Amino acid sequence: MTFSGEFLAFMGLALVAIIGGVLLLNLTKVVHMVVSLIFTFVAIAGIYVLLSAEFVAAVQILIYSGAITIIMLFGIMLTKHSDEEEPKTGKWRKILVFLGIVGFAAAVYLGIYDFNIEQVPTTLHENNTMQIGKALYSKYIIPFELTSVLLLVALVGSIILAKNEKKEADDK
Amino acid sequence: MNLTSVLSILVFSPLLGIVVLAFMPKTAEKAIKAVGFLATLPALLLALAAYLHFQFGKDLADFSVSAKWIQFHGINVSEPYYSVYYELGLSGFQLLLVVLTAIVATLSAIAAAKFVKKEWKGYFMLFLLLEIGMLGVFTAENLILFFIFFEITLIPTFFLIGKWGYFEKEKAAYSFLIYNGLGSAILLIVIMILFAKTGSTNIDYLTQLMAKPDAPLSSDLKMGLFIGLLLAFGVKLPIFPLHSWMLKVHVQAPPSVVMIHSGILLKIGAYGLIRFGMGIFPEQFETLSVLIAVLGVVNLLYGAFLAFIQTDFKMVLAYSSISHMGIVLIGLAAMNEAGVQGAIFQVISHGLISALLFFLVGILYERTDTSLIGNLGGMAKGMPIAAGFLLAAGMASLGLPGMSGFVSEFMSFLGLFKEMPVIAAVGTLGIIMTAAYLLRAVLGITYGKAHREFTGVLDLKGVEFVPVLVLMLLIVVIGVFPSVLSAPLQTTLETIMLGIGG
Amino acid sequence: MSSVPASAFLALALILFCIGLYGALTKRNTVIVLISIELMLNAVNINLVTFSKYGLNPSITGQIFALFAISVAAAEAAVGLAILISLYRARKTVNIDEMDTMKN
Amino acid sequence: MMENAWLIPLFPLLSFLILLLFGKRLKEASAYVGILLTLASLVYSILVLFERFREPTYVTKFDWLTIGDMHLTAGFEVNQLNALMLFIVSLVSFLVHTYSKGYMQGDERFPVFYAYLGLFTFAMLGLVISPNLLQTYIFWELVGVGSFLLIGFYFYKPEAKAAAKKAFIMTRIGDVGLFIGMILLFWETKSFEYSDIFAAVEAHAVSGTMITLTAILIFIGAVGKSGQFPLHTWLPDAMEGPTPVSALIHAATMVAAGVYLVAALFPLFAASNTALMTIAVIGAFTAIFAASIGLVQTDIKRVLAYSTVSQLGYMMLALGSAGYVAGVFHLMTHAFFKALLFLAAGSVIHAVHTQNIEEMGGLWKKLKLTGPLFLIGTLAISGVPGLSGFFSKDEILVAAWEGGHPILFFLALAAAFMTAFYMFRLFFMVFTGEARGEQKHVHESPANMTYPMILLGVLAIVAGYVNTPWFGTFLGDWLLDGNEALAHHGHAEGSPLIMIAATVISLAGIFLAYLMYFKRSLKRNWLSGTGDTLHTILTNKYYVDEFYQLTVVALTKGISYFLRFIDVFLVGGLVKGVVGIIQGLGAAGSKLQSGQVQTYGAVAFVGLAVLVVIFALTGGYLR
Amino acid sequence: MSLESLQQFHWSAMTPEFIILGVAALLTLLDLFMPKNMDRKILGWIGIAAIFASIVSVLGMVGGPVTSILEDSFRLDSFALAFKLLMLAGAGLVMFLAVSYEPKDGLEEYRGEFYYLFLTALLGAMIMASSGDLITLFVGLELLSVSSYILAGIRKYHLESNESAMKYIINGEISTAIILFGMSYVYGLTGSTNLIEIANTLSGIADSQHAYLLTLAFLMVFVGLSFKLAAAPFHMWAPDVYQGAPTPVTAFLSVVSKTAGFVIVLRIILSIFGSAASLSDPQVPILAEMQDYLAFIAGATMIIGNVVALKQTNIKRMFAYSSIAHAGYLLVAVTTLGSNLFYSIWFYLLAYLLMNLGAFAIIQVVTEKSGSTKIADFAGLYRRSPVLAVLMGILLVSLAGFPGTAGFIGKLNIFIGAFYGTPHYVLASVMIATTVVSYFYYFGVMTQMFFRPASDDSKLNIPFGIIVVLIVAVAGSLLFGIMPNIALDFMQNNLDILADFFS
Repeated sequence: MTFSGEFLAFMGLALVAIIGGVLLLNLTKVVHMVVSLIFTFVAIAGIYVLLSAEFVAAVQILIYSGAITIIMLFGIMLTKHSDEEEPKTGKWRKILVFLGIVGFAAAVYLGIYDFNIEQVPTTLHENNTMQIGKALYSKYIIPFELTSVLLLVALVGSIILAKNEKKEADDK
Repeated sequence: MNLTSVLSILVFSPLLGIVVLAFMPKTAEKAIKAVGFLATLPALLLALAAYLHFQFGKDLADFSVSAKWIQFHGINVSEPYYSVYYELGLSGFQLLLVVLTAIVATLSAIAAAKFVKKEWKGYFMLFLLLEIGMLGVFTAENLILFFIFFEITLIPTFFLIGKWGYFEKEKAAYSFLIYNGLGSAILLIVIMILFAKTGSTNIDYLTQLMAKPDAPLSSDLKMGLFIGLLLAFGVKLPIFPLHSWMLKVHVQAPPSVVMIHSGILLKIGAYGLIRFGMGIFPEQFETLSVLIAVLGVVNLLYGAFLAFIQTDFKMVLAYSSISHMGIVLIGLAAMNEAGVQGAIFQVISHGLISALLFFLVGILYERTDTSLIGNLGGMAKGMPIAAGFLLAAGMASLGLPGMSGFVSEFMSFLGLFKEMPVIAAVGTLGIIMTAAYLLRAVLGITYGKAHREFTGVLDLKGVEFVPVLVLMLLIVVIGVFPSVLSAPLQTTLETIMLGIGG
Repeated sequence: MSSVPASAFLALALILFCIGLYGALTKRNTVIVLISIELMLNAVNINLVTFSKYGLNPSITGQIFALFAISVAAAEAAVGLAILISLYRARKTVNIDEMDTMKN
Repeated sequence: MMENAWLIPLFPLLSFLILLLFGKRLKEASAYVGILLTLASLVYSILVLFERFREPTYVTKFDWLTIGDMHLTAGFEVNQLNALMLFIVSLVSFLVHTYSKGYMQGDERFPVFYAYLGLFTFAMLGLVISPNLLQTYIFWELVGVGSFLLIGFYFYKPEAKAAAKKAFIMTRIGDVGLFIGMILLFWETKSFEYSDIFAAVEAHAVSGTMITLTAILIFIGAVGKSGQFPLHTWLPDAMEGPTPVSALIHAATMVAAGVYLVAALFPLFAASNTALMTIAVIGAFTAIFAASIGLVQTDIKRVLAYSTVSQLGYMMLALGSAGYVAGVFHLMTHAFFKALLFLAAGSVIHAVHTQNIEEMGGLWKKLKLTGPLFLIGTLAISGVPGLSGFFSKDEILVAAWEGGHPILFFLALAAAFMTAFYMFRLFFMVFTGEARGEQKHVHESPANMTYPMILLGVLAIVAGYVNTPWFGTFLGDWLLDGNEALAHHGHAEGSPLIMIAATVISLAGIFLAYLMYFKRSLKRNWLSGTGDTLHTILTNKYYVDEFYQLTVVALTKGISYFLRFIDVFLVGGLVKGVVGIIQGLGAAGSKLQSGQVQTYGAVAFVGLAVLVVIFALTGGYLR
Repeated sequence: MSLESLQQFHWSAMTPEFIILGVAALLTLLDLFMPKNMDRKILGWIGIAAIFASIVSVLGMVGGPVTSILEDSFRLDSFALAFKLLMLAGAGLVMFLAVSYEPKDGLEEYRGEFYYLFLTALLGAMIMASSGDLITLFVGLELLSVSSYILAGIRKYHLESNESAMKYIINGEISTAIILFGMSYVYGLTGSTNLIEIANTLSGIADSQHAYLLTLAFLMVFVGLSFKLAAAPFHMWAPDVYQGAPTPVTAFLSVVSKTAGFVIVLRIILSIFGSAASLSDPQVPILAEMQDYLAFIAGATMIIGNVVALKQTNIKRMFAYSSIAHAGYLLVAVTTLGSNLFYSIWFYLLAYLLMNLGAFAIIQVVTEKSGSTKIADFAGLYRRSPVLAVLMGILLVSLAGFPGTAGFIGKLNIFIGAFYGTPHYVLASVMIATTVVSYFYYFGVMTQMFFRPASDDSKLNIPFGIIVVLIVAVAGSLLFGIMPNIALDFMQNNLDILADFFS
């Protein structure tokens, strides 16, 4: 393969993403973990751009680096501030999970390491957003509407679960 | 005249009693008992009527009924395959068992009225359900129907043992459930394989199909299925070493239930072995006949020897049941008229004898609160009549000529001596042991020094005479005029022999 | 045409998936567990988007699928957090290994 | 007449049923029911007997049980032997019925006793007119039950209980032999009918070995019933029963059934010299063996019991040495004089309320009637010339001589000597000398007890004359008439020497007893001396019972306990094991359910990983 | 594609979904605007009415042609109809339970949500039943899941409820991720999310690498979905969640969402992997190659479910394991792929629906009364309320698969499938053996009810909703046990699934 800019970009982004992930596993302060993950999310957005999915990339930035990480931070604030993650979970389980993951990864990697289907030129990057919009509002209208229901449900659910009427009662 | 509905009525007549009972107050003891008893009568009368019908030379086929019932779709084979019919019928053999069932059930109802001390309502409802199951088992003409009735007997029995039994009733109930559950599970597998392979579970159809050289089952599979049947019914019979559940049941269950259980439920195993084992898989039976004979002898001796050292009379009887079922196997293993007929005779006669014995044990226990031979003795003083009947029943059980026990024992051995004299000779040792343990037990109870002062009326009285006399009468009648049984059996035997080709 | 082979993207996705999974199964803090799961979903999205470009007869569908996945993930994250909060209210902890009042 | 001979057994059966149902109400009156009905069958059987003198054998049968194409029949046959047995049995039974009226007076279970007697008589009569083996076997067993019930009549006595059980089981051991033999013979000849069996044997349709085997098996049955060695031990114990019962069952009738069986099947036995030899040897041995035990017993009934055993041995010896007539003849005479002896003994016991002869003595004057009658019996059994026993015993000795077994012959002589000795020992100790035990108001028995004895006394004297070397062998000719199968087993003209020898021997025995127990001129232990090991062995009956206890019973118990071990630990343990495993799995499973949500996820994922890896390794490239 | 083109589709085919959706929205609004103190039960009744209406409309479509909207993103075929009926019936009964659900604490002010979340969950399930497109399937699945997560935790002041919700959502999301990971490969190898297109494309490919990846995808998707089935290896959440969730929700999870799980499994497995060529032999489809793996999973599920259930002291946990076991039985049918596959699964789910909901109705009554969920609370039920005890007895017997009940016929169907054609003796034997094991715990409850003395003899009052459920459940269990052909023939005559499943 040639050392094209695309390649360098990919390398960089992938590196960032992975480092972010690794940090997630190894940092001790919860807040740091979340922050480190933001890098990963952003990097992934970059990957999307490389894959000529600008719209998805934008959504990625908005939702993940934006919404989700933020509410997670909120969650941390709302629950226990500045929590130390002291590793106390069962050793054997960690080992087991690790072995499992290694095996799994190896097996899957066998399947994908030389994955190549002869590539046909695509026009995904040409006003990508419009294509998506068309598809969403025509072919995928039903799942789209369902998603709205799903979001509504999530909304209501989060509210009723999270909000606390008994507070006053508790304070008294 | 059209008799096709008779069997259905006969089988389901106890349902009426159940319904009536359901609407009766828990507390109306007398009325409940009365209903429970009366509800067994229709079946009894119809059964006797059927027997007369036969004795007057009419055809039993008049009774058979067949109606489309379940059709399993999705298997792309055309009618009538993969459908289960509601088919009841009577052959001579089945007729006898139905009569036996009806009689014992009625007598057991009387016994229950005597022995059951609590919650008569629940007891009789379950009891009648059980009777439906038993009658159904013996009249069912296809395997799935048979299996359904077979399982229907399981649940009431579980509760009857577990609720109305003695101290360790629940353990007994569970070991009953688990063993018979396993047995019926194996049976179900066998049935379903047959069904899936042949598309029918009609017994006669299968019998003919298997006889054909182009039967859709490999001989290995057949052998496997037959061994499955042997196991399934071996649990029920029971065959050593599958017997331990039945000991618990005999000791813990209330007498009226044990009458039914050892009188009839155990016989389902023998019935199945003869009707399906021998009927559907004759060659396999032939191949294993030596094994079966050995099993029979083992049962016979094992039961006898263990009965010889039991301290509880109930245990003696339990082991003696094992021993006597050994005779059934012996007869079957012979695979000739004499043997099979002997086995069938043994089924009937043991049904009567054990019912009688357990009824007497119930009386004994009720009067003295013990069935330990050590605590009894000299009962002939306090309850001469009961003791006399106990002795007589014991004699019948040890195969005294002139009583039903002898005829069956004699024929079974007659049969086996023709085929495998050596094994049979070993088996005859059982005849001696039987005498030994039964006399030990019976004399231990009735003879010798009396351990207790007898106060009040101990002896049989009132309604108690009914079961005792009826059963004794039947035992003697069969013993003196065996033809009352052998006549209906001839056709059945011919068909079986035809299958065996012997 | 592209200098970066599809397999590279797939491998990246696989790695991230595994990292997420490991985090989800070993981290003690529930928030981290939830967020690790989000990482797994991200990995999936990378796969989808990759295939939408380099897969057999490529199409926009992959991206659509990814979008749906993202929105669903967002919803789940919200709900998960809400549950966590109500649980925290009762249990006063976010350590997942202390949520074992029901066992055996 | 004969075509209705089946009525003869039914009379006693009738009495059995009547007494079973109404005994409680009839009380003492039930005696009359029994007596009358047995009288009826006695009369009838006499008529049948006389008719049989004139007319040929009568047989009839009907289908009893159908097995496929085999038809087992039941019916009855009146041939010489059967007719004779009918007469003997019904006679003795009738007399015992009468006798018991007095003997059992005042027993609360009086009706039951008569009921049992009826049952037994029915069975015995049924046995002797059976035309086929199966029917014989059936009644054979019923007879056993009758005897069992009567032995255990005093059910509250532990000894009675034990004796009854022993009698039943030991005879059953023999019966199994008969059972097997019968069935084997059936498959050989396809029939249970005596006639068919004999025909088959005649036609040599049955292999010699099979004949020998079946014959010996059937003989085992006879051994059991007739108390032959080694199954003899139950008979002496059976004396626990009421004395009339001993007279009826254990002297005259049932114990003779074994002899009868061998006689009835004689053509079969005759076809196998081995079988005959076996019978003869067993018989002879039993004769001497039992007699030797009888020498030292002190219980009046046991002495008689052992003499019975020994006499039965005699009969077997006779049959074994092909002395068909001799056997049957002695069977008859023995029935009379042994019954007489037992009834007399009963009357003695009735008088002195003890059975121990050491506590008796000097009863001759007190029991004016019983004494002489007992003496008659004693003389008869001792074979003193002129009495019935003399002739029949002579026949046997002749047969033994002719049969060509000199050893057996001398054994028989020795037995005869002992018999004479111990019988007179008994007589002297009971009736002579002065009273040893305290004997208050000893009185002669009532009439209904004495008359039967008198009648038997007469028979004991005269019965012998139906078959004598001097006045014609009427019985023999009659028995053999028309039985060419038996013809060459007829009685042989023995040389007078045998007769003289027999007489001398028995007189010698009597004289020795006279010296030891009447004159007392000879010490009682002159033979065994001071160290009387021999005496102990004899009094302990050669320790046969103890031997059985140590071997057979112990073995049975051992096996039983071993099997119980298996039952509890192997069979039970198996089940417990399976259940335990399942329970354990359950426990493990629920232990894994630790409430740790991540564990759950881990399990799931690891499960997936395992599947994936397995596939990769087996199905994937890596092959 | 313009608005006109959108209008040309037969949207009427979606009437049942629209009804549910509409009413769900309506309930939300009503709940919002109703005065706070007013009883919300009325909403529950409205919901029930909606479900009935939807059942009616489904029945109206029975026997109609296959309708497909937007290239199968919605697809109405007999398969969809058959299973929608089950889901609707199940949800209807659950609603009856919900209406008469009176927990000690936690649910006062959320009745409204309680009801319409059931409806949305049902909607998701129905969509899963009738969609031929991975995306729609996925969204439907998530709609069902998210609603269930919230429902499980809706008793927010009840620790067990919160905890079960937490466990449920964490496991659920992991399973979702795994499923998606698998699906993404499927998409990648076919470039389409439409099941039928996928099938067509795959039947063309015989590239070993693709086959390998597809098989991995198969395993991922299946294991992921086994979460919804509560089958091994993804079964361990079930006991905790069942125990903590409100009883009606537990009932819903054990019946409706299990049904939905099997629906999606059948859809995806059969249509995709039934046609994709396997690695070992291009002639054999992956599904056939994977049969041993499936058999293993099914066997493990049955053994774990039945064996671990023996040790339980908590009735809801016990039923969790029992539902795992039943999932195992159903997987036997899936594994053996008998030609009567749809009959056996459909009928078994029907039977399971009836007997399980009936049992949960009684559990709800008893546990509400006693305030705890120990099996011991059933002690002496026969004394306290004989009718209830007897009904429970019948349902348990049906669950144990005794003849005369629907459970038995269901098992027969599965057995025929297992032995017909290439027989699966081992699997069937495991099934029957574990069934026998199950007698132990089912009859253990019986022992409590009939043999033990009651701890408190206070009578139980049975609300109307429960009565309805019990009548339907018991009557159904017996009816379909004695006259199974009422159901089987209905399917045979009206729903020719095999014909229009793959078209």
